[in-house]
Amino acid sequence: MVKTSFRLGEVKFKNRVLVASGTFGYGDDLKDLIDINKLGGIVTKSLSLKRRGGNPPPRIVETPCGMLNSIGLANIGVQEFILKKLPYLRTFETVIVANIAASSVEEYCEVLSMLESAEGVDAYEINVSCPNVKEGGLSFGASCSMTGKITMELRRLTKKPLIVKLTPNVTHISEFARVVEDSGADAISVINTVVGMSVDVRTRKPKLSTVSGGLSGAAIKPIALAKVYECAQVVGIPIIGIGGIMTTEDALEFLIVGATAIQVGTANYIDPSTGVKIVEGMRKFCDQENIDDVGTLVGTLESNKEISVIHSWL
Amino acid sequence: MVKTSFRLGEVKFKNRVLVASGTFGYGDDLKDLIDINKLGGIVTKSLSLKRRGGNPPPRIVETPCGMLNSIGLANIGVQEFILKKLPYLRTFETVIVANIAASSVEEYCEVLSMLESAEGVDAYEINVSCPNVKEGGLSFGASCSMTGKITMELRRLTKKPLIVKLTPNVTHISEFARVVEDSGADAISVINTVVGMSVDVRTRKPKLSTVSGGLSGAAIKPIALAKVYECAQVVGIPIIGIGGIMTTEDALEFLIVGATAIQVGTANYIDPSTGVKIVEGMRKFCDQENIDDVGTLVGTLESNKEISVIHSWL
Amino acid sequence: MTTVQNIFPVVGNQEVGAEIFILRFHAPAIARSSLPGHFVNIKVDRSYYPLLRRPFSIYDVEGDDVEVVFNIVGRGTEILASKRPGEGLDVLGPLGRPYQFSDVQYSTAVIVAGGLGVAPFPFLTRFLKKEEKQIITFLGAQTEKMLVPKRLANVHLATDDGSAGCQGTVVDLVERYFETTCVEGPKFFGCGPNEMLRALSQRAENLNVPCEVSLECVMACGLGICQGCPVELRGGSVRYSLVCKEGPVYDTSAIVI
Amino acid sequence: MTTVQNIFPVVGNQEVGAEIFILRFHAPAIARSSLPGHFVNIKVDRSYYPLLRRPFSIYDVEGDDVEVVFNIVGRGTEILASKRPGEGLDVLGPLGRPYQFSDVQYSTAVIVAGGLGVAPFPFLTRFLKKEEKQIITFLGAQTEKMLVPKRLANVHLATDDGSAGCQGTVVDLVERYFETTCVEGPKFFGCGPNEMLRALSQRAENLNVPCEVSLECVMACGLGICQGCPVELRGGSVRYSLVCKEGPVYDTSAIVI
Ligand SMILES: Cc1cc2nc3c(=O)[nH]c(=O)nc-3n(C[C@H](O)[C@H](O)[C@H](O)COP(=O)(O)OP(=O)(O)OC[C@H]3O[C@@H](n4cnc5c(N)ncnc54)[C@H](O)[C@@H]3O)c2cc1C
Ligand SMILES: Cc1cc2nc3c(=O)[nH]c(=O)nc-3n(C[C@H](O)[C@H](O)[C@H](O)COP(=O)(O)OP(=O)(O)OC[C@H]3O[C@@H](n4cnc5c(N)ncnc54)[C@H](O)[C@@H]3O)c2cc1C
Ligand SMILES: Cc1cc2nc3c(=O)[nH]c(=O)nc-3n(C[C@H](O)[C@H](O)[C@H](O)COP(=O)(O)O)c2cc1C
Ligand SMILES: Cc1cc2nc3c(=O)[nH]c(=O)nc-3n(C[C@H](O)[C@H](O)[C@H](O)COP(=O)(O)O)c2cc1C
Ligand code: FES
Ligand code: FES
Repeated sequence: MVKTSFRLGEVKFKNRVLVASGTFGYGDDLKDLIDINKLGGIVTKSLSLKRRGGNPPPRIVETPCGMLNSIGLANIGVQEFILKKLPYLRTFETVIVANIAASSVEEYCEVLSMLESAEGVDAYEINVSCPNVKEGGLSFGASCSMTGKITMELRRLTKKPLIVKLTPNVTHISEFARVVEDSGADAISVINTVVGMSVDVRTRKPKLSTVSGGLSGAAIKPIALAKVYECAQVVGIPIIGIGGIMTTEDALEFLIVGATAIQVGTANYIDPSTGVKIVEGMRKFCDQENIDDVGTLVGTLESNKEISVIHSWL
Repeated sequence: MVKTSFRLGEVKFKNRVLVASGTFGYGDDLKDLIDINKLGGIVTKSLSLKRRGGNPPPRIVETPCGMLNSIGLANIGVQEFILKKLPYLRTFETVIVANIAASSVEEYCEVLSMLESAEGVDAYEINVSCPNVKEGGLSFGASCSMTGKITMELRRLTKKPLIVKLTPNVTHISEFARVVEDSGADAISVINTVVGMSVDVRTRKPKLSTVSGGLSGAAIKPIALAKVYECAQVVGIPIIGIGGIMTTEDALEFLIVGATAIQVGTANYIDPSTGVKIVEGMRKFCDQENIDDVGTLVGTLESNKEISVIHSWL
Repeated sequence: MTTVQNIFPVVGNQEVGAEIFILRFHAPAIARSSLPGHFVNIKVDRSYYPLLRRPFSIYDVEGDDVEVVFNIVGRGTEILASKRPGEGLDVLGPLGRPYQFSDVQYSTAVIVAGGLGVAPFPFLTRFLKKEEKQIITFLGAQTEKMLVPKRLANVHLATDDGSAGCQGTVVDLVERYFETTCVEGPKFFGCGPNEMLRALSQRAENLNVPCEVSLECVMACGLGICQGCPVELRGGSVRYSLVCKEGPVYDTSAIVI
Repeated sequence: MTTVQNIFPVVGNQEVGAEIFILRFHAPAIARSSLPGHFVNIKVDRSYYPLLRRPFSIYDVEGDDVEVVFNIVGRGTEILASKRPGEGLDVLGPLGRPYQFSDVQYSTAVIVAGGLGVAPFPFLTRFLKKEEKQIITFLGAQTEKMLVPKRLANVHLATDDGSAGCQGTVVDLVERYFETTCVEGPKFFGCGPNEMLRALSQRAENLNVPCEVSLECVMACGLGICQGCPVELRGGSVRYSLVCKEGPVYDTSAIVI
């Protein structure tokens, strides 16, 4: 029997495969299509203090091996989540990670506090790729100090695992990883979507109502892997790898470069059972390779350190 | 007749389609396959002071809709370029842009000076995605001040068009664009490759000898477009759009978001005549749409400014 | 309705017009729970390019076979057009909310289809016949070769170029018909480009006739999880409904097309 | 040699072994200027996935038709396997430096092929016959079904599992042959996995026999412009040669495999 589980603080995940925020709804829509209990965890759609209707259409456009989205964090709001979704979600035998979005530090705190008083949330993932209203809408996630501040404030409010989800749209993501670790986070999720855009040349309009949006899917996997690897060189806390994971092999790449676990995102849209298949695929791989604990794969990249300078000549 | 030409200072480009550095060699290898005289310009492989052998293999790996490279700027060196390649290259009726790479500010200056004294180079493109030896190998291109400094120093040495090629691997590329403009550059090229990596899960080795490399090709087009658009909001100097351009439509997207011209990169590997086809395709498009100057497309994106905040909620 | 995802065998793929195909696959699980207006979401091949599934209305169900009709507009449909009997097809469905065809408030179903918007109507026609409704069908397209006037009832044609039926838009044709003919207890069932649906919705309002339409929009998941497919709801503040889940069929009085 | 790029019609695609195909296309311009050891670079379809061309040795040329042999190892070759006569194939070629088969220094061509490394040899065999060289061919593979022992001369087989010919590696077979047989003025012509070529190169050195091999490596352009395909040259300081341009055929005394 291959060991698949891992722990984050007090919380035990039955395996290293979670589903990413925004790509699995609140779990209820997919219950008939897949066996949710087989997943290591579910990360909810980002929850904001108030219900958000989201951006005007079009919100989605396909790109080569990827897609752009500009959903505008449409979500039912934390209150309705607690009342309508959480009780059902809790019935699954999997870890429930509530993902939180907000436009001020106070709001992050408020949402987390509300979830703390409700029962059933096992851990938190903080989406810092949100506009900081006080700074004219600049993304929290693009500022090391703001990202650290949010982490520190939220840390005070909960003993549950606190995961901070980093944006790839920064020069040195490892600086953010370090600050987040120093501020008390239990783990980091790497990465959120990459900024991108697309244009309709006939109408000369952007294909997303908001002009730019977030790129996800297979196209970004190489970028995500490099970001996870960069973070793994500097932090000791676990990293959850995200970005373009479509297959077991993709997932294994993330473990090898240093991710303790992974999240399946866009792939859920194409095949909602991707996560479950990867759980099974990892087990098979370990069987074949005589590995008795998936965890022993983590961070085992064999590289010739002499020539492996990240910012070297390309 | 559709007007296709544009000017950069004294230099007239017959059309807005160039071929990107590192994807067309020094022109001589492709002379029998395509009619080079139909291109707006050729950007040479990056030239360094001394000949560079490049990185150990493997240097290339394919990724979904893209590829990673870690060539290590293998090139014949500026002297040999001047002696062996330039005389022949000059015989083409197209603009010759020499791309320069170096590991110190002085070296950049030295290479440019050597090219200044030779005859036949029409313009310079500066590759700042190079490790700064004095700063422990951190990329020049990731530092606004270093990028500005290089630009300023080189500006003093030449009256020919000076184009600085920006890296996308930074938080706010527009800050770099502005600094480069303020430092006297005549144009910017946007973008160089995006950092990425790939792993062989059986051997647990990176698929590139240098661990990480540069992602290019169709996969990065959405990222490149967003970067060009971001720069176009802040600078007045022309922008040369690069990244994942495979078709005429791709090229037009770049013009619409604000690029004055474009460069075809990775697509040359698949079809060396991509550039020539795009020249023709742009002409056709303009004919169809009753446009008499390709230039009137530049920066014509129609967007609802109200909802088009770049760093907004995704 | 039980939604399933599986690889189903293609049993036919026939070109029925200018780059228009009817693709038939054997999918008992989908056939059993489909209703008119439902759609299926097809992964055209295992490649990541195109990455996403492609939504298609259920054109018809015969026994355990399900059919979709499509025209080649891009890479996805180009690949679909190359499918041969025996190949496997990755289909997720049925999805969405069907037409409300069985209510007793109306007696004549007025079907209005633009181009490939004809897709849901052969299947709907079957059910309308069972319900013993009157049926009048208006079908429009740019030109004759883009019409697929099969398995419909009481069909009136319109083409932009006049190559078949009346020259003009299908909505104009409907309007003229209503001016000259008395239709008993009508209800519109529309499908086609947004522009056409907008016009139809307008006419329905003027004529005070109930009107359901099936909307098209870009979709990432088709399952209600990505929030990528909003349509604006009528009413004071801006509110959205998800086309893949609460649609694709809407009463036009509820939405802003 | 004139390199061309064009869409050429497929004229045949035959499965000749376990997922092994011989693909034949009509390409007079390529047929005319190809030599043994040259390769062609094929864009398997118009998709961006896979993005790059795929290099294949020229297996044979008959009249105006060119053939390649390949086995299915990934998406590119999977798509190639589905090509049918009449379809167009985007081919760039011929490319590279061919085998030096016509020099007078040797009289017996000893061909050593591992697996699909047999690819360049039917074409080479044709030319060797014209040159009136002696030919001995050693062909190895994991198992019988992966051998393509066609259009070769004087063939000796080896398989890892012993299902055909001698059990063992092809290089071992060559070694044993040379121990027992006197080969007159031999020269090795090798192609196969790097490991095998390394072993062959070693044996050639020991036996003091000249040896040319065709290397495989990942390529982005095949034209000498991306610098993506280096092989290290022997000698003091580290220097590289581009396999696509100065290779794929090298004298083993010149390179570090
Ligand atoms: C609920 C629903 C039911 C549909 N039923 C049918 C049907 O029965 N028959 C049929 O032929 N088509 C139907 N469509 C549209 C069909 O999904 C698209 O034509 C298809 O996805 C195009 O895929 P492609 O890869 O060939 O084209 P792409 O390369 O993706 O796109 C080609 C062109 O079509 C446009 N396009 C792409 N997707 C859509 C879309 N979803 N809606 C409108 N325009 C789009 C693109 O903007 C582009 O201009 C339906 C769409 C929806 C949402
Ligand atoms: C000069 C040259 C001549 C060749 N001639 C032939 C030939 O005649 N017949 C033949 O079957 N193959 C030949 N090859 C190898 C062939 O190009 C690859 O097998 C093919 O590119 C695989 O494409 P794919 O998309 O099916 O596999 P991919 O999905 O790209 O790869 C599948 C597996 O094959 C490996 N691989 C991919 N490309 C290469 C490569 N270039 N060399 C070695 N391993 C690779 C990958 O690492 C991966 O493990 C040749 C290669 C070169 C460089
Ligand atoms: C349509 C869509 C909606 C998303 N919504 C959220 C969200 O609400 N909160 C969040 O933290 N990430 C969100 N993400 C980001 C994903 O969780 C994930 O980080 C990203 O898509 C990269 O992974 P992938 O390539 O596997 O999709 C969303 C992604 C997509 C495509
Ligand atoms: C193999 C390879 C080599 C490259 N070499 C250089 C180089 O020497 N100098 C440079 O400035 N850019 C170099 N580039 C970057 C390209 O010029 C271009 O900016 C980048 O690839 C993005 O464009 P594309 O997606 O169209 O390829 C190289 C790119 C590739 C793929
Ligand atoms: S398409 Fe994903 S929610 Fe509708
Ligand atoms: S493959 Fe590009 S230089 Fe050899």
